Amino acid sequence: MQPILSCRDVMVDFSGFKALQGVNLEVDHHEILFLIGPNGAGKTTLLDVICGKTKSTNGEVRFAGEVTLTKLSEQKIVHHGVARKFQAPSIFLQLTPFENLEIAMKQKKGFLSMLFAKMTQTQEEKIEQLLERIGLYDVRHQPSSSLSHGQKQWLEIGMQLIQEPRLLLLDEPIAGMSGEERTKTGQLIEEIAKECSVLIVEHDMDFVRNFSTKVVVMHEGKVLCEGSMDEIQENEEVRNVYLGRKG
Amino acid sequence: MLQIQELQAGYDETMILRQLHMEIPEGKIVGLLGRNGVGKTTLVKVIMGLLPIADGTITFQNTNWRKERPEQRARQGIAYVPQGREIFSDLTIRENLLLGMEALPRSARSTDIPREIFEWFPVLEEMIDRKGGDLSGGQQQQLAIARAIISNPKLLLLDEPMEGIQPSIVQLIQDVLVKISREKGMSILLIEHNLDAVLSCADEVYILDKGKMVLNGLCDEINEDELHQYLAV
Amino acid sequence: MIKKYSQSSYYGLFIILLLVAPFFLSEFRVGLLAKFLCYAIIAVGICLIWGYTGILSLGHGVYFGLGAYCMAMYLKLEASPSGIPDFMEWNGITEVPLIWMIFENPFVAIAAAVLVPFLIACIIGYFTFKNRIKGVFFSIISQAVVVVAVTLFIGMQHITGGTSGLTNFYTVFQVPLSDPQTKTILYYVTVGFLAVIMVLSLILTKTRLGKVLIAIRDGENRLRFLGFNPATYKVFIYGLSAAFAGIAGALFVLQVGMITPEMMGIIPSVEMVLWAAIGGRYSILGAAIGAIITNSAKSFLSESYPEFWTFILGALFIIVVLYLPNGLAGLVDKVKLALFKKEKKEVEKNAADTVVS
Amino acid sequence: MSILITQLFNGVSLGSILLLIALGLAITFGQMNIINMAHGEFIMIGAYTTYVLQQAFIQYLPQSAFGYYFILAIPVAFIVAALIGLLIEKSIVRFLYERPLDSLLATWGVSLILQQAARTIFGAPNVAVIAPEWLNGGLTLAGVTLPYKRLFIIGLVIISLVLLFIYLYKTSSGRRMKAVTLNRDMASCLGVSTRKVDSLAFALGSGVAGIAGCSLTLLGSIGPTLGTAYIVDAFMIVVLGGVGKLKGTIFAALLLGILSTFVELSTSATIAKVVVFAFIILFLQWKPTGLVGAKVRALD
Amino acid sequence: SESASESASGSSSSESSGDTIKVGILHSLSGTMAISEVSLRDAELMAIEEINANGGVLGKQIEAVIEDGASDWPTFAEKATKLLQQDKVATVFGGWTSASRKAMLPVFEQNNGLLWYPVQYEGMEQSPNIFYTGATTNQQIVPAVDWLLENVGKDFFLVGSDYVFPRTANQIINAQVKAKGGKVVAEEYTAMGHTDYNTVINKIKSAKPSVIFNTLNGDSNVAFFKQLSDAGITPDDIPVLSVSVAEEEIRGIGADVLEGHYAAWNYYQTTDTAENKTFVENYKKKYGDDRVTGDPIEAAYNAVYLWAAAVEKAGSIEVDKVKEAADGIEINAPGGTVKIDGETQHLYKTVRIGEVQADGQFKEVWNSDEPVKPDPYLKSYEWAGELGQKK
Ligand SMILES: Nc1ncnc2c1ncn2[C@@H]1O[C@H](COP(=O)(O)OP(=O)(O)OP(=O)(O)O)[C@@H](O)[C@H]1O
Ligand SMILES: Nc1ncnc2c1ncn2[C@@H]1O[C@H](COP(=O)(O)OP(=O)(O)OP(=O)(O)O)[C@@H](O)[C@H]1O
Ligand SMILES: NC(N)=O
Ligand SMILES: [Mg+2]
Ligand SMILES: [Mg+2]
Repeated sequence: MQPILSCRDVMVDFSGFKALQGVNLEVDHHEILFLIGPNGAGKTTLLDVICGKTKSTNGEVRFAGEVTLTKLSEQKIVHHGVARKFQAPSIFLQLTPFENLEIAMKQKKGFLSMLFAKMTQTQEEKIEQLLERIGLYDVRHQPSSSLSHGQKQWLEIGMQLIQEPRLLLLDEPIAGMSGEERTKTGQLIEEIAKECSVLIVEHDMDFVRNFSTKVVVMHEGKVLCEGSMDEIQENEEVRNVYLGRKG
Repeated sequence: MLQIQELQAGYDETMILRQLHMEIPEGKIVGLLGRNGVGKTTLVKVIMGLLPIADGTITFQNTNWRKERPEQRARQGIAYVPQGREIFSDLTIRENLLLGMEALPRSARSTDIPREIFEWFPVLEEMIDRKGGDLSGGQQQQLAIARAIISNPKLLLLDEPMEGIQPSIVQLIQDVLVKISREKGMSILLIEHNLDAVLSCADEVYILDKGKMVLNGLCDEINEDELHQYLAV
Repeated sequence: MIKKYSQSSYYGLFIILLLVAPFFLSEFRVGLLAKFLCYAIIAVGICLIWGYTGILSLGHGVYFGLGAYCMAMYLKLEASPSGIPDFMEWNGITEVPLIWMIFENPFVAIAAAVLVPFLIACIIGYFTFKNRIKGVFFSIISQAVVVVAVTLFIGMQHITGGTSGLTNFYTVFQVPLSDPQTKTILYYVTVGFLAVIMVLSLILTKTRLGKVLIAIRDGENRLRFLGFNPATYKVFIYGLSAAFAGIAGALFVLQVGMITPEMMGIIPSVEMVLWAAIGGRYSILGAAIGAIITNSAKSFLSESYPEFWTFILGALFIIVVLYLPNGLAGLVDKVKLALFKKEKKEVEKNAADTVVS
Repeated sequence: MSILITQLFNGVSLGSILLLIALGLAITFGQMNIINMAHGEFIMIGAYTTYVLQQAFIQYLPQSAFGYYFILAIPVAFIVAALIGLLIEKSIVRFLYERPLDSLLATWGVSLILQQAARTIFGAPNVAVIAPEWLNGGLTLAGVTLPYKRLFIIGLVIISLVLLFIYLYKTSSGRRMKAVTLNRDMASCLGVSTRKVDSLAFALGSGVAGIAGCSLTLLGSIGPTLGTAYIVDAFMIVVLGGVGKLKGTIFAALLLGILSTFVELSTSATIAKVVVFAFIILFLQWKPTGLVGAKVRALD
Repeated sequence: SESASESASGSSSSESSGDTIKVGILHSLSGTMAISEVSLRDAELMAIEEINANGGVLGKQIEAVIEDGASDWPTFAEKATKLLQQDKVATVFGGWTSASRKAMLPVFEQNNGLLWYPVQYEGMEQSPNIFYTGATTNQQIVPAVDWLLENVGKDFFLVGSDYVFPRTANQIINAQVKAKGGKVVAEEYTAMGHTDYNTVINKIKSAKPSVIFNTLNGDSNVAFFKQLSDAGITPDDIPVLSVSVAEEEIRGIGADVLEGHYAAWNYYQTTDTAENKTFVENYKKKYGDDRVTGDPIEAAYNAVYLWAAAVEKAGSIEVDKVKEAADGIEINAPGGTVKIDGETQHLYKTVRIGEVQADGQFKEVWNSDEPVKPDPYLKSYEWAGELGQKK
């Protein structure tokens, strides 16, 4: 079977600075792929290219074997089933968590459909279930601006889940979360992976170790190596540029 | 160095912190732990002067802080690494760092950036004339830390400083913190979620829950089970 | 539920007040009020784009003007016994230009008063929003549009009447405009339009679309990554508010009997935003009331203190902005909150468990 | 041929005038994000200051000293406008830094008040400023006359620009100003006195507007509504150049000046105006953040 | 006495008490036109005060209700309605720009009110509810063109603000110049408030006209003349004749750049009549030594006296009776004798061409000897054929 996502020779050039220098990467169906690497390696940039925020100067990103994402607009990419969580929480602060999920929900996102959209019983239940799952049920009708950093992170993950994506891109999803919540997030991600593929960027090695099947290491805009966490840990170069002595 | 008594504070109508006591001794690293949303960030914002004190007292080096503006507090010797980095995205790294020295008296400000900063964070030197906003997340975080310690504060407030930083540099930062606290007698308030990281470099920890300090003790002595109990969801 | 009830009761009270107003006001004042109601219609549109969607247009005068000119062309033709409007004769024009001829039909004129602003706004909106022009850049572009429109209308004097605009109408549908009865009918027509537009807008904001609009205001880029194309939404809402302004313009011409390019200029355009701000940019009712109050204040002050009224009006703007950041509606909310809180305390005392959802 | 050369000079001259009126706004709006609708009124204040100084010279000083009043008027106009700017910053604008759109509304009120104040103090009719003798006439080169007044203004613009550049990009005070605009809370946490920086910046922007007003007395009328004629152009230039980009402001002003004069030469002032503004609209479609646009990585 | 005028504002005193007669004064006190119009209000108030001091009209004191037209034409219409309907004033003195007059016209016609409009204008109008006390074209522009053709040159460059008065005026000039063997070499319009005349001046330089006929209004005149002089064009090279630059405007432009240029009016501050001496004296005494009078100011002042005379003659303030009585009324105005022509509701006025002196005053270089009959539609001019057809 085709991989759900394959990147071929992706390059990005920010007016002279080559942030990506030919990245090759594949994500399989129902895989949780961890992307790690030093600060500035280009991980976020790669996610940006996949979801259409940044245009690649070269190379190709194919989704599910058939679509070339590099040619589509952001919202088209979403329609194909690619969801993205950003590094800094970006939710709609003026809306409540409930409303955030309501508009993020998988549905027709055209103008008229939104005008005539009615909240159905199932939709409402789905949203409320998810609110429970991400622990925001009690605050679901408060403005999101009053959520703490961690709660915002959760909400944003929730907004991705409710889109029922085929590929989920998570940029440091557990940043700012405390121990227990990290575990919960990890479990959540494992659950999600039953229905879709997940590409996660993360710096927390314990977390990576606990939930990864495969890890890809990036360095200076290229893929340095890939393998299981154990294999990676043994790699001298990865230790040098990334993990440090403890890793 | 810093004493907080009976502190009440919060946003507009809602009080987040109630009856909060805390003490940060001179030259020590104090870890502050607590689950999401308990008010850790709120606390440092109050200390920094970004949020008003509703009730209670904050005493810094025997002066009582009430309405002092953040810049006045900064000039008395505290520095702040906020959650979310808050670097000046449109200014270069050099400019960001130079701004870190604003808290110093005019005569002590230099136009050169101390070498040690670059020794600790070499990436900043490489990118010295790039815009802060162009940096990657972790690079920005390093910049935020560097910008805070460049002014040699008496008290350093760190709100989840390791977020998004690669493991090797996390270790490095921990070492740096321990070093500057020992060598320069800097007091440090470290907010972290990673218990191990806190325990490995702090002298003392506090645990915040529902706006109150529920546990406090020296790292060597504290009961880990109790710790976990408070941090559980 | 309680909240919903009280909201519709505010709207109801407002409309009822407008309906009975003519029984308490002199003919002149009713005429003024009718004019202000036209402004209120614009303010509702501004509230939708600015308050809800976060688009600050400093150029709505253009749409107001277009609507007004469409209507005025019909009225002018009806008022020109020779078939050629008087100002064209002064300019030595002997034949009615084609663009005027279509407006001989009142229904075409009325339809055009809505559609022309709507379409032009959609075209301008389509390009600017598609190109992701936002915030103050959009505001400035909207001002540039004003300058272009006003300059063209002034410059094409032979077609538009130039600086003096179009004036001196006598009849609408062969009924004399100066008749007190016509005036009363026009007043109620305006109230009707305002009521319908307010209710429609209110409903719009309650739909899921309304939430998308708020999301656009909050962070439209984020919305793209949820699969939305914010440009479509912005174009529509911008066009809608332009259509409102066009309707207001058409009604304005009927009430006031004139339109000039100056009325679509920068100053009126900024004032339109001020009305919404003073009333409360996040509240449809607030914006409408803001338009009425601001203009009443302007009229009253300039009548009472012709030498100093600009001082007072200027100070008023400053005070409102400084102390009522959400306008009058914000003030009402604050008062309500204070009252509500008192109630809540009592409730707590009685240990009653009313969950207001 | 000489017509074209004259016209090129006219374009540059118009550009420099546009630049001068936009320069203050490039600070209050471009740097501080205050949508300062009263910018034109600070220009007016500069113009009236020049008038008052001229009257003072006529009344109190010997005829021979008259020629120098204009030299003195430049710094005085700067100071007077800056002080009034300071007053307004301290009393009104200070509360609006977090609400840029509201600043539009409040400063609109300020502009109404300042206009009416001018009318009350100086009377509604225009007043006249007589240019000093040494500014009359022009430099004739190869059949083309370059009026001294225009040359003087071009010189003045260049000097103002250089000083402003040094201030913004080479001094710590300029750096503080940018920091405060970008992130007020964080700047203050670093020890930057935001209030001082704000006051200083607003006063500076107002002062520069005062200089513009002073030089405009050489070319046009001085009345209470003097400022309204320039406010829109000033905003257009700052935005076309790219908000916060001083270099962009310079390009934009020159571009508009030259474009406008050349279009007007072959058509009429009306068409020139339409063309220039249509150009702005179209240009921004192509480059939505202006000539020297900022590219930021942040999501919003 | 401070009298009526000070207490006169607002609807607060809207009840018409038995011993005063209310009149409206409606000029722009704010906005761009305030520059010119405030002085008209002053002149009208002065006339009212004088009449009141002499016992008022019909034995009653005149009470002025002042409103601000705010340089905005719909506001003029609104305030006119207010004055007529709410305050029930006997008459209104007001307006400056033709646009404001055109805005008020339907209001006065529909309410059967009475407006006295005091500024020279483009003609082609004759409302039964308006009295025009300024010049129409044949009392200003037409004789000025004749004079220029005879004394200055035949190549005309027309510069005007872009609105109805200059456009219509220039149509007339075109027809007249052509009929009389001259040539209009170019015609330039700029928007009201335009400030950069470099390019226009460049065009003038290359067109090399013998005279510039200037119908610019308001602020633009300042910019135009200052920049013209900077460009090195002196009155000796190409003189400018203006029809909207009076003493007040000269004060704002600076006499240094205007000296030697011409204007056409019906009155100057220097006009040598006994009435004018008192008028100027009183005006300066009341409003300050540095103030100047001028044609529109005089016309506004006259308007009040003409209305008062008509009311006395009619024995009533009723509009229809006043209109009827007004025909043929003649007063000795500061600018010489003026007489109301009942048919057109315009005045017979003496035409004067003046040259600007170093002190900002005019020296009269030509006058029409006797008051000229108003002919707003130029029916009596053959070359005006098509223009004058209407009505
Ligand atoms: N818009 C831009 N202009 C210039 N350089 C940029 C831009 N965006 C990113 N970069 C640079 O590209 C490199 C890759 O950045 P990226 O954010 O992808 O790193 P990352 O792997 O996500 O790092 P982190 O782990 O710190 O989040 C960095 O060195 C960054 O400075
Ligand atoms: N601007 C605000 N307005 C109102 N309430 C707020 C605001 N910011 C935060 N809160 C509330 O204050 C509480 C404490 O927030 P705070 O950010 O201090 O938590 P925290 O302990 O730092 O959490 P985290 O670990 O997630 O960063 C949260 O419940 C949050 O909902
Ligand atoms: N009638 C005039 N001058 O507009
Ligand atoms: Mg990253
Ligand atoms: Mg926090």
